[in-house]
Amino acid sequence: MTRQTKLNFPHPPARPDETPDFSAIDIPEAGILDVPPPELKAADSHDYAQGLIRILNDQGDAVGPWADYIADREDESLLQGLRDMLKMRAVDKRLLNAQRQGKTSFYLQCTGEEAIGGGFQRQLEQGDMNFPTYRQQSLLIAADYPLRDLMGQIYSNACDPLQGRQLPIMHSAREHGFFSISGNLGTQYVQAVGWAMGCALRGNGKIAAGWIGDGATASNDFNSALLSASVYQPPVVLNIVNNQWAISTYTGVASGQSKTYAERVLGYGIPALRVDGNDYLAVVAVSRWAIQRARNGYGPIAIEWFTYRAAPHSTSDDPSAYRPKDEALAWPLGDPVERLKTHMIKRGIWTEERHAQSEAELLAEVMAVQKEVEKHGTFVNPQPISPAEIFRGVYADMPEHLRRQRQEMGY
Amino acid sequence: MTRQTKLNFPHPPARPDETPDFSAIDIPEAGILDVPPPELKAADSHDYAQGLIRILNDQGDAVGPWADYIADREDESLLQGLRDMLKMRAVDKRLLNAQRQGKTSFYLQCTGEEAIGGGFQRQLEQGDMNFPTYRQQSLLIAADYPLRDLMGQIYSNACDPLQGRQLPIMHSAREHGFFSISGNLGTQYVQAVGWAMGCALRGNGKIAAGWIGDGATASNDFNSALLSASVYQPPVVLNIVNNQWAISTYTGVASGQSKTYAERVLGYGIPALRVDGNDYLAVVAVSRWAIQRARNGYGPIAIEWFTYRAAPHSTSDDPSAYRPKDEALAWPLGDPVERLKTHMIKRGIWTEERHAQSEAELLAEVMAVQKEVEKHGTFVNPQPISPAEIFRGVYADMPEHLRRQRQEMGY
Amino acid sequence: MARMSMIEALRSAMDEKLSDDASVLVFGEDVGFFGGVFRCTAGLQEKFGEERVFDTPINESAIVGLAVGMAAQGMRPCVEVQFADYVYPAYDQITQEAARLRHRSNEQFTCPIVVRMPTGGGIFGGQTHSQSPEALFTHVAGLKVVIPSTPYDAKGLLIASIEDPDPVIFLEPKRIYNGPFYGDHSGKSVPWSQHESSEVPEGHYTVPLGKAVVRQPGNDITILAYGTMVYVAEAAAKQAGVDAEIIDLRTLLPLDLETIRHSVEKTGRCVVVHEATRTSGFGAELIAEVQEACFWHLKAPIRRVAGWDAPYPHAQEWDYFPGPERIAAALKLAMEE
Amino acid sequence: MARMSMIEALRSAMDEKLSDDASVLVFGEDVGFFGGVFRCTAGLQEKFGEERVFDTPINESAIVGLAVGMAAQGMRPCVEVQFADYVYPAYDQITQEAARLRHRSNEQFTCPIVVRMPTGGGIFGGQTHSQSPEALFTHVAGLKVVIPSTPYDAKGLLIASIEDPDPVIFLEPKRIYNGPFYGDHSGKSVPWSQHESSEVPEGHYTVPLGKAVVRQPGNDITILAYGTMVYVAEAAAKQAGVDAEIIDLRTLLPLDLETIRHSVEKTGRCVVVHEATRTSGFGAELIAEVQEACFWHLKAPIRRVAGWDAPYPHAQEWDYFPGPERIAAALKLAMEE
Ligand SMILES: Cc1ncc(C[n+]2csc(CCOP(=O)(O)OP(=O)(O)O)c2C)c(N)n1
Ligand SMILES: Cc1ncc(C[n+]2csc(CCOP(=O)(O)OP(=O)(O)O)c2C)c(N)n1
Ligand SMILES: [Mg+2]
Ligand SMILES: [Mg+2]
Repeated sequence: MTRQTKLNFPHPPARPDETPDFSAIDIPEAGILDVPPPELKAADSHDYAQGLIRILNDQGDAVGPWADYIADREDESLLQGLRDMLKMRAVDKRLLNAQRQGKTSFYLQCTGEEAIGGGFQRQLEQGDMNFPTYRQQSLLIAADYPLRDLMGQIYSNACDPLQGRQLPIMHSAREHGFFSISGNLGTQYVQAVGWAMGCALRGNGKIAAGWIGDGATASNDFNSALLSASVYQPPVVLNIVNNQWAISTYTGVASGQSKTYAERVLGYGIPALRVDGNDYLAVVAVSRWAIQRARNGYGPIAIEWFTYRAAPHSTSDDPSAYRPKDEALAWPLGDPVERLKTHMIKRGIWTEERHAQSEAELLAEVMAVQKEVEKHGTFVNPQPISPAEIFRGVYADMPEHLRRQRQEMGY
Repeated sequence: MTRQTKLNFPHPPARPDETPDFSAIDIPEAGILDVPPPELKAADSHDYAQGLIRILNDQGDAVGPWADYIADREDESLLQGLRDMLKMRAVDKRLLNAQRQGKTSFYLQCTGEEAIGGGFQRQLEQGDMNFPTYRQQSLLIAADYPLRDLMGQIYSNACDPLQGRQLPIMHSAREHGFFSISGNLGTQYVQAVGWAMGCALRGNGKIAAGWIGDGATASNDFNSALLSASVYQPPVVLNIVNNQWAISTYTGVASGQSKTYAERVLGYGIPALRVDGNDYLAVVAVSRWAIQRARNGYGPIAIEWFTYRAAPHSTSDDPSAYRPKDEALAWPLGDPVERLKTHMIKRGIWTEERHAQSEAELLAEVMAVQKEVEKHGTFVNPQPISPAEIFRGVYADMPEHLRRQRQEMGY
Repeated sequence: MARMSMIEALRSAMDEKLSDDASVLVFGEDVGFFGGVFRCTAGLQEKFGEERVFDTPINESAIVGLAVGMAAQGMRPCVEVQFADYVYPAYDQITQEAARLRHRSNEQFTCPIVVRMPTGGGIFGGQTHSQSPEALFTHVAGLKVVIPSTPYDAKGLLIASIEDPDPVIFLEPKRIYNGPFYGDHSGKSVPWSQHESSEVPEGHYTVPLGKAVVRQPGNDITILAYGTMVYVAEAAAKQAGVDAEIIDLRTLLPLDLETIRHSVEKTGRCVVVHEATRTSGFGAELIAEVQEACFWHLKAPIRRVAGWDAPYPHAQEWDYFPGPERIAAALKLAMEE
Repeated sequence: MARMSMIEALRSAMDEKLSDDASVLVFGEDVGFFGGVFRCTAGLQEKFGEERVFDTPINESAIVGLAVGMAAQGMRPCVEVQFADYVYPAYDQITQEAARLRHRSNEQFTCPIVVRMPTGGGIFGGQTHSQSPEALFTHVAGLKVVIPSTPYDAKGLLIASIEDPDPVIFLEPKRIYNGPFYGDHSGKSVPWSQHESSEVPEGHYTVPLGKAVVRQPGNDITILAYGTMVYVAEAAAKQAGVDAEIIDLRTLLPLDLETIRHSVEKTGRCVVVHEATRTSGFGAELIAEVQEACFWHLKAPIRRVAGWDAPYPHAQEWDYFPGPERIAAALKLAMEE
């Protein structure tokens, strides 16, 4: 009695012209998972890796042990968090707009994922280092990275801290705990582990945080990173942002038969938790726990942030070709801004009016900086950076052959 | 209350001049694990992945459900298996000797691991394909690969099927289900998955078997292979030979905090079993089960063969520099030949006399072929292969520039 | 004959081979349902099913590694790496496995795979969407390296590559996917439909690997170019006002030295152009061969115009790109010597 | 001064830097407890502890990736890849990350790492223990590529490399780890102790990167060589009976073009030798530069003697190796023209 061998090809729940369908996604109730001790081992992590840590329930209440874990100084942190997210949205909106106007070559939004970088960054200390992908600009916003620098890079003008060398969005901000983004997916993940090993060797009390998308977990650097972290046990938090898509490719092509990405990590003997990434409180709570755990010498820890990429992959992408147009609205974990807002109103520390006012203020702030930065040139109205910049920084000291080339160029 | 972050460096249980110590290795009793149904899922594999499937107990009896699983036509298969292993030992012994005499540049034994390739190969069908490493010559022996070919390659003489192009031991034997060995660790593992996908696409009922050492599981191709197998579900058996060492490096440096390599695999959603690799019956039983499962379309399956590299890494290696000299003798799972012999004698199908006689016969057979093959040249007494061979087979048709180079060489 | 862009021509080649050879497979990141970020495989999954055309995880090493295993069994995978800049994770599988399998197994196993990848700059892609890594493959015995410059060649060369018994690195100059590019980035872009070489037969044909073509005959100087640079060279020659013979190499490995020699023996002068960084670029190999083959005919040193030895910048893209001015200057220099 | 083999000299360099700079780390496969398969790091873990010198999993990409992360933070990792043939999995991390970090971050982050690896053939290692991949690194802006040919240089260059602010690919010609090799494989091997260049100072010194050295002055022809081939070239010149000037490049990137130009302008003839496969090897770059810089002085085409364009075979090793006979033939040819 032999069955036929047939290859398997993973499919998303719905394609364009179909109704969005997230019925296969199991959303556990908020508040049911406890806060594990920092000694948590991989073998004891299955509940956290297969479950979903959530604090905000459908009514907008903060419930369960993780809510208690961050009960101290929460109001302040929530006000800050909402502000970070609103600012992030304003920035994304304005820069998308700039690209549409031809003022920059490229932009990429993080819509729907603002809680993750925002909530995580606010738990870090000065000197800790993120190793981000191109969709973690929310880390920069929450690190109070000057908007002038952020936007300068988008316009590749004189305000660009990287002097036009990198693609817009590929920021680098050492002083703000943000490692230089690489276009090559995955590479930063093992570098984060190396940085963390450096922290341990120096005993400086700092940690590193790696960031990777669900699609890029398939890259081999993901394996390099997890294996190295498992062997040497440095203070690193390994974040996986599972936003269901990798350009046009459904997350099932990256996960294969693994139930969750957190489960994949457990195979390396590294404990892992899966968290509702659209729940700002859950982000704050788990980030705080994980960062503290790493800093206190309990070794590496991984977090799968479960979320949805509401925006197109980038300004070069049109998702209506591969997924239902309104899929984002059907996402069962909602929108992080709306959810936090609802909670804060319920909690009595926020109102619709303050929200509208805050949105307007932030938009104005962003637009003011944008206007100022655009004065230094955009794609429509370029004020070129010196071509000689190309040769600076290839090496610490410019070798003879680069000097000759610069000369040939006329500089 | 902060702990200090300190890096972890894995250590073997004993170093030279220390007493071998395998007390940390938990050896479950033989016969306690059942035979799972072919539908076995990763989530239900933990007992198999953390346990150790064993059939032969310390008294040399075959016990438990896995013993029943192979109860049919067992005598014949055991006689064959013992013969394979003895032949393998004779070959290793003679070729090691040849290297010591300077007749070849290099050799590498599989001592202690003979049961694994031998028992596995005997369960394959013609047309199935192994993707081996350099320590799976036991697959070739059990595939009845002509000794003349095998040894010809060791001497890189006219009998060498690869015409001297490859290092001795890097065999290639398509007709015997043995893929061309690469010196680059790990690469074959994902190729095995690709081959298996080809089998499924053609619907030819064949399977592929990947082989990798414990050390090489750290390679990124291991990740490529497991991920691809998890996604596409082709008929592939993914073997991991955990022989405790990777040259001088203790297996803990490759496993990190993973409890077993089989557990690592489970993270990919691929079921996995761990097996006593020095127990010929367990090898036969689990191989038969896994190969059948793959062939019948239940998808990829992984097996961690738990064993010990009794020999030096290769003739270039001196293990006394990094492990106790007598560690192999202390290995708690014994020697595969001795264990099978004991069992067969107990079973009444073998005697000490027949064993000695068989050993002598096989050694004579091997020596006879060796003598014959050595007539065609050895390193001591070279009969060079034509240098023009270098240019043949770089491409199907020799391009102009290679023609010019061959000419320049004088051919 | 139909008018096709290079993208359509490439798609047509794959369509053709998927139709006439059941062992041909097409896969890579986003190439299945969506049809590739540059749309080269659009519609193919729908037409041939997902067993023939499918999406892969983001793991270039796995894409090529799987292809090697399939090819060894007799399939003919034509895989896509989304940008040439992302081929490096697959470098081991390509150079140590695919390139060597035939030789090391004494032809027991072979590796007829094609690895397609968009190459080169000019689209404001910054350092990780603009690279030209051809020289990293021309150094590897066992590989063939192909780069078309017209829709007609793109289809014919891709069919020939898929049918080739050995592994082929197939570089697609993305700047000319949709139309020829003469190096004037501020000028209006011309679609392929307005260019003669967009006349592409519907059915099966091949352009042989290993054969260069003289794109523009001339007497004063030979320009060796490939991909996008063929057009830029044309513009440069015009700008410099020299009667240049422009050779489009089409296949870099194996190189058609005969066509090159023939030309340089006639002109006595030679300029080599490519977008890749200068040092140890493929231009070096061309110069080494030409000076050896044509030494006694050379009237001036062979000049290289190439990308600067720096990462391809985003903002200063056109200062980096070896445009018509730089090539024209080299032509003039070579003519004066 | 002590007499050291190249292995001892390399070890002494690492010992020196581990002693005087707490940010220096040494790691790689088998380099820790065991001291490396070629023993280059023997005793270092015992002396400096496993936080400074340690074993890694078999994952070259991870070795370099970790080093990049550490270096960005201010450490100075000097890592070993067991054989140059196994560097390819790390190719992405080396060329896209280490090489570019300074530039792409506008010097916010830098990457002072050294990647050591035994290179070249001559030890019957077959195709996966014999490769010479230098040209795959010289094409990459941001890297430096170094290859010593004597114990003295090995130590001085390695110290300079570890102290260099940028990533250095440090190739160790394994055939001359224990003694110079003049290309006669059947002859008796001479240990370094009998060679003058094995006099190596105990303490700190550097040999500057980017500077070639004239190993043997001569007037008739210039030979450009590095690593093992410096000695083979010496033997070949003797065999051919030509008064050759032999330049040991020592650093391939950045190249010391001045020293080369000076010599070729004098001799008017040039032969380039390397073990790596010929096509797109580093010899091509040398020829391209020399013909451009010295065109009017050249009396004959520049010749290349290199590995054949095929995988390095096991049995036919000495037919593959560009030995004294082949170099001598090229020298004679170049002299006759
Ligand atoms: C090595 C490599 N391969 C391919 C790409 C092209 N690429 C850019 S983004 C992307 C999708 C990544 O998806 P995911 O990791 O899920 O991140 P997300 O965009 O969802 O945040 C791909 C394939 C790349 N940048 N690098
Ligand atoms: C990519 C790569 N890196 C390093 C090596 C060098 N090397 C050869 S064998 C070996 C150890 C492998 O150990 P393991 O996988 O456990 O296999 P075993 O020798 O124990 O059978 C190493 C590091 C290699 N061949 N390929
Ligand atoms: Mg994603
Ligand atoms: Mg092992």
